[in-house]
Amino acid sequence: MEVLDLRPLLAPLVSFACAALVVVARKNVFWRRFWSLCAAVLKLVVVLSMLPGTLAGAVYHTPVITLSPGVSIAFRADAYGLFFALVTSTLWVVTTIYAIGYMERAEQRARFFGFFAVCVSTTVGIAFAENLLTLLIFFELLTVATYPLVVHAETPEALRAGRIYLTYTMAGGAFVLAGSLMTLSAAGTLSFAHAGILGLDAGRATLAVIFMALVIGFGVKAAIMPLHGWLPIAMVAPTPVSALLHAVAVVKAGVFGITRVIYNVFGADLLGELGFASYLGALAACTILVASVMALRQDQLKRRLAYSTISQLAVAVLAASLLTPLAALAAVVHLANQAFAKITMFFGTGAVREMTGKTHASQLAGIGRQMPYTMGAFTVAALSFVGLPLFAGFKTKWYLSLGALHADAWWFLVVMLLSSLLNAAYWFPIIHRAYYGQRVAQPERSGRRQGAGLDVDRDAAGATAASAGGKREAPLVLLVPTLICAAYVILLGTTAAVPGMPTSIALIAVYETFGLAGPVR
Amino acid sequence: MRWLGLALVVVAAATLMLGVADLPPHGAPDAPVHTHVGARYLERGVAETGMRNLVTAVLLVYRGFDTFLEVVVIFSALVAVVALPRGRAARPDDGDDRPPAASLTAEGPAQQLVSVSPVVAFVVQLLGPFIAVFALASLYRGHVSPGGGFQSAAIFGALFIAIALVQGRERAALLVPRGARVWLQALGPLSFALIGTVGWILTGAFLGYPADAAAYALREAMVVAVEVGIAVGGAVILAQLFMAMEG
Amino acid sequence: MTFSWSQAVAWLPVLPLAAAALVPIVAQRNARAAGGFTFVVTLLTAALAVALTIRLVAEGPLTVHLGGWVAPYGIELRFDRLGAWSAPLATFFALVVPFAWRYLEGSVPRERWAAFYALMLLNLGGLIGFSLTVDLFNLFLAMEVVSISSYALVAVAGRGTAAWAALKYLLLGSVSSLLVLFAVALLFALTGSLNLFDVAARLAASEPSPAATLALASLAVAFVVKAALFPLHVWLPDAHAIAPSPVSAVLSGLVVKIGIVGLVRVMQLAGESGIALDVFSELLMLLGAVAIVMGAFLAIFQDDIKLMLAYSTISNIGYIVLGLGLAVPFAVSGALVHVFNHALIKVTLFLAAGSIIHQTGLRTLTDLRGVGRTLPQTCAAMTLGAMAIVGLPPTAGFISKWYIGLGAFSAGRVAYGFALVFGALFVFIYYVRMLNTFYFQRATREEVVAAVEPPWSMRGPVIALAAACLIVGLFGGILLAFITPAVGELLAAMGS
Amino acid sequence: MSQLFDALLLLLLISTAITVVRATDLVAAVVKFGLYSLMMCVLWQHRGAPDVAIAEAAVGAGVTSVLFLLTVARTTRVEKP
Amino acid sequence: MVLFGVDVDYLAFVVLFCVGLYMLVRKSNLLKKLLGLNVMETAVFAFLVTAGMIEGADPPIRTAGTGPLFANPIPHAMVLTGIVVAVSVTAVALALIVQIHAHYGTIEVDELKGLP
Repeated sequence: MEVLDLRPLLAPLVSFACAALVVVARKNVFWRRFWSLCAAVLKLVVVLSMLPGTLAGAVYHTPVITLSPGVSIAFRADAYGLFFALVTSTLWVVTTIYAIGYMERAEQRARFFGFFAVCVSTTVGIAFAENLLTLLIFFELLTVATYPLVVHAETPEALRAGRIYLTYTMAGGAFVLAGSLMTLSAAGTLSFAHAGILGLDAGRATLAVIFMALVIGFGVKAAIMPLHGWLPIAMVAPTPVSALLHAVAVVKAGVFGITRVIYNVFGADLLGELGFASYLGALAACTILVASVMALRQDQLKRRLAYSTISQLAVAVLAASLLTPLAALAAVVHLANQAFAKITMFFGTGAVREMTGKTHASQLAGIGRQMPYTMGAFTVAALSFVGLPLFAGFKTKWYLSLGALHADAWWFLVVMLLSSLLNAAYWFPIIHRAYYGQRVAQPERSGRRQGAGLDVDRDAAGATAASAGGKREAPLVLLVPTLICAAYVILLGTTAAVPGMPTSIALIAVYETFGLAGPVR
Repeated sequence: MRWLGLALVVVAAATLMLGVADLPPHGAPDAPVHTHVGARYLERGVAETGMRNLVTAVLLVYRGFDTFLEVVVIFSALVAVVALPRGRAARPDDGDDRPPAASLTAEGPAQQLVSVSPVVAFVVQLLGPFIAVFALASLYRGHVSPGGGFQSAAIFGALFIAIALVQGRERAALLVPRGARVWLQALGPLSFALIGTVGWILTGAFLGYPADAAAYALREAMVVAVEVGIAVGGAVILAQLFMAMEG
Repeated sequence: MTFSWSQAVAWLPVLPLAAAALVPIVAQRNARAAGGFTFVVTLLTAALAVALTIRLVAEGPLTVHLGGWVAPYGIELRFDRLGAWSAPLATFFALVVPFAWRYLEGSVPRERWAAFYALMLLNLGGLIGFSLTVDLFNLFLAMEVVSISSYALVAVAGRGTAAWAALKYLLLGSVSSLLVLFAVALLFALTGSLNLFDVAARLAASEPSPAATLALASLAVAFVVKAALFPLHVWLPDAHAIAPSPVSAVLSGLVVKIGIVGLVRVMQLAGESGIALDVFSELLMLLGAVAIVMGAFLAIFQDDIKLMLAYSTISNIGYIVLGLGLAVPFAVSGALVHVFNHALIKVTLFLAAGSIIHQTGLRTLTDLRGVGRTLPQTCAAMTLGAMAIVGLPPTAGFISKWYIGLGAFSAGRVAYGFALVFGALFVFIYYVRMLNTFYFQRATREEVVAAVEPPWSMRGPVIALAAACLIVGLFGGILLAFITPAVGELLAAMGS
Repeated sequence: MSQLFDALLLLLLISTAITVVRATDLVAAVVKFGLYSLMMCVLWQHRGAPDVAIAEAAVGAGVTSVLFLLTVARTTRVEKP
Repeated sequence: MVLFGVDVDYLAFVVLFCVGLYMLVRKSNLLKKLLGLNVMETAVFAFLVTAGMIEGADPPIRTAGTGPLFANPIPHAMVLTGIVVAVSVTAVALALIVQIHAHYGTIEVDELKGLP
């Protein structure tokens, strides 16, 4: 049942307002932090407040501005949107806390936190977009808002990364724009519908062009393989930004967009008839494997994480392209599972770098003894990626496999298996080395926490004996978010059908999309 | 690039030929150009405007707004020329080796580009008053014979230039007092705006002239006001253009 | 005398033009007072234009037959939905003039202020007259008023380079004016009339002739030159970059649009007279698409921010021309809305750039590194303007891009649709460069570090305009709804 | 007779215009242009446009030529080939 | 009189127009360019006046003893206006040329192109 409600609009607006206040507060540390946190918490509250209604089957919607018939800016919180919003706003609270700790001594913090707030605001806007136009607007805003975060360091390297990032994502935005325009002229409307809005009468060629344009457009953000170039390069950004880009906002927005296109613009039936989805699936499968192999070859932790992200996102895309309910469920829950696990890893990596200055996998020998909690969380996330039962990742794999069997896509199981093996291959050595490895007498780099001043030249900093051996865990402000995320990974893996947990909303979303009878409430 | 220019000329010529080849031959009284608006003006113009010179009637009455824009155009030209800095003053590298700039007028240190023979000077001085009378006549009789506000402005302007050429610009400048210039140069647009408004009040149409016989004198007065505005304003502007260009 | 709103239409162009004649008189006493006087006049004109627009919406087009001579026997001014363009025109002038008050100090010698303000008013009056008149010869004269004042405004800041830029502008502009005059003469020789609609009706009644087609084609070429469409753009960059910033804003945002308004008039003529210009509109589309890309491409290599903005005008004119050439409802509406949007955005950008140049004395990106920190408000306005001109949602530029693109796709011109969408991307490259230097690089020049925000008479207009870029983006549907009936008429005539 | 006169005048006009093109001395060019304007004036008088003829004589031949000459005086007299 | 299928007067107008255009396009000297522009303008005026004439007609001044045929007054009014516009543009252009010469020391486009 549709309910007219302001909350879908309020959710993005709240943090926009807070972002403005963050910038206004600028010099005042307390108020800046206060408004940063406020933005995160208020939004989570708004999103959560919609949860009971959604579980009861309500769909909140807010029309804002009608531009011309069939084209409007409007918000609509259906189950899938709410699911995505819930994941992002939960993670955002955690990331904000982490960022406050991490960015303590960086420059231009007002700018950082301001755009940080805008960023997730736009992500929630994407989640609640009622139609392609609204989605596009927030998609572009997201691009713009993340740019200052990527180039935050203002080094030539960061600027170059920012340029590449923008080139990719703006091109993606242009594709989405073209696709939306073609959709509008073919369908006469842009509002998402469960059965899709396009029909076969638009002509196969036109539909193919639309599908390609939209998938390429969102695929850039989702980093599907030939379009992934920006992601590893954008790793120069501060760790909370990487976490935000790779786990919460940007890449997920891409996957979310693709699923919207598949299910709500084309519709599973139409796509099944056209058969375009299988090409996308094949592409995603290649991405999974190639990206995993690439990840194996990266020594720098953040780059390895980046390639792992590429491969994990492709899993969701692949699942979505199978067009069966169970696979769709896998795609949806994977959004959450991957997000929590990946963000745990980023937090861990960031904490390690903060404390010791180590950035490469090969340097991590013995770190597990030095930072047991951090590395524990890291391990949990890694196990989840490999897909061990009781961890979030297993859920995805399980639904995926079932869905693939439904779709008679046995080859998919092979891909999944290989992916698990590869995941194990690039995560386990790190963990092994962290716990059992012996510290090599290499010139140690000092972490920023021991370095003097703000701009520690990481390569030039001399070795400090202080870091040798002994426990030196990350400060609480970094550690707690990491542990919370790790806990979530386990929670997601163990408690499946508890109402209020993402999985149950995901179920509703899938039932809605496929027009099945409602789930057991 | 040079060939491009030549090609442009050839293409333009060919296109124009194609275009004009299609026009009705000129001079035939039954061509569409003569049977539509112009015919009406010729037929009823005298009665409607009280002017026998229909060109003046078109300029002032039927298409008065065009003429308003025309005086605005020439006013803009003056403002534009005034807005530009004086060339000599702005010259950054006025080296000594440069020969003194040539001048057209009689005095000044500069050499004269075109020497004015005493005979010409005498003729100008002799004819000056007559030319002025001619200009006035063309203004005053503009509605019954060739001439009118703008023609007389042109003649006045030309006369000013002639005087400046033979007698020096200082003498000529006395004809247009410095303090009055800003007022006089604005006369064209202002008289139009003013009379247009008067017409609006009287007839309900901007730039309208009362048509009834009773208001004959009033209409005459309005026409003369506009004509004088155009003539004086135009002449002053032409004179100032000359002076500004002269340096 | 009874007051009627349609008679007030006549005052719309007359007010600024007559007031222009008074400016030197006012300035005789005090050059500053001339600025105030000009501002009041622009404000009055804007108020009148807005009042007329309200009447227009309430009761339909307002027509005035000057001197009471009904067309085709006299000159007719029409305040219809296209003529309502004069309302934003006057409003933009009312924002640019106060900006100029302080800007002129230091960039234009005091004795030339009077001329500057007079030329601004002449320009405004000419632009308004141009957009209102439906008499072809009157159109030519209004265009000349605009042109002459524009040539002079380019050169007003004084150096010889400015004069050379102005002369280039003048030579091409005069050729285009001459083409217009020639076309008008040709149409007059064919029909004996000068009123646009009367001419069209008489052409429709007579046999189709190559002469009429030639006339329309030369009109179109002339207006394309005025609009600076790509291969004929050569006069624009120098003229717009060298002129003082308030002038650049007016030239780039408003004056080039006479080419567009002229093209719309040509479309009206062609539509009403039944002369098919298919080949021509194909050419327009092609050139428009090329202009989008080339304008943006050329802009990338500019270091001078004003030169960069000037090239972006070429690119944006491409959008508009492409939209007009597509001749489908959405595209034409989008193009006409973009006439307004581009004016808004370009005025914002040039004024913001002007503020930066005025406050720092520097004008190249290389020198302006880090200026975002010392001039945060101005640079924020510039950023908003940059986002708008790239067409990022939800800013003003997006609306027009959206509708032109929609028109392209719905007309089946997928290639042009893509050219439009990706041309915009090209545009983005140079604005990113600009934002990078403003915000993400450290200042290298003392002037930048020492700069302070400009006085409020400059800052106010810039901020108001930047806010408008965003507001128009959100409520652009209103503009579209406003212009759609006019587009419907235009296209209905062309379809018949 | 009238037609012959017309044709002759047109030929003269064209040839004067061409001499304007060919003149390298700018003063000569301007003077020739003035001549051209005056001939145009005669043509218009002949075509029943005395008003235009007066204006052209005063403005086209008079004022314009003088302005041109003034400019020549302040710039350069010789056109470089 | 008709030549090559074109009215001779119009033919002459086209020739004059093209002579002016030639001067404008091919001459490097700015003054020459401007003269060319003026020639083009007069050509258009000549065209207008010619289009407005009627064989054997009187000037459009309806005094006693004239008529019955009169030339069309509208083109005359247009040309009159046009002449003023032409002289205005010329004046502005000349003022600019003086400026250019003062700054660059030349008024040849070929030389100006190479200068900053």
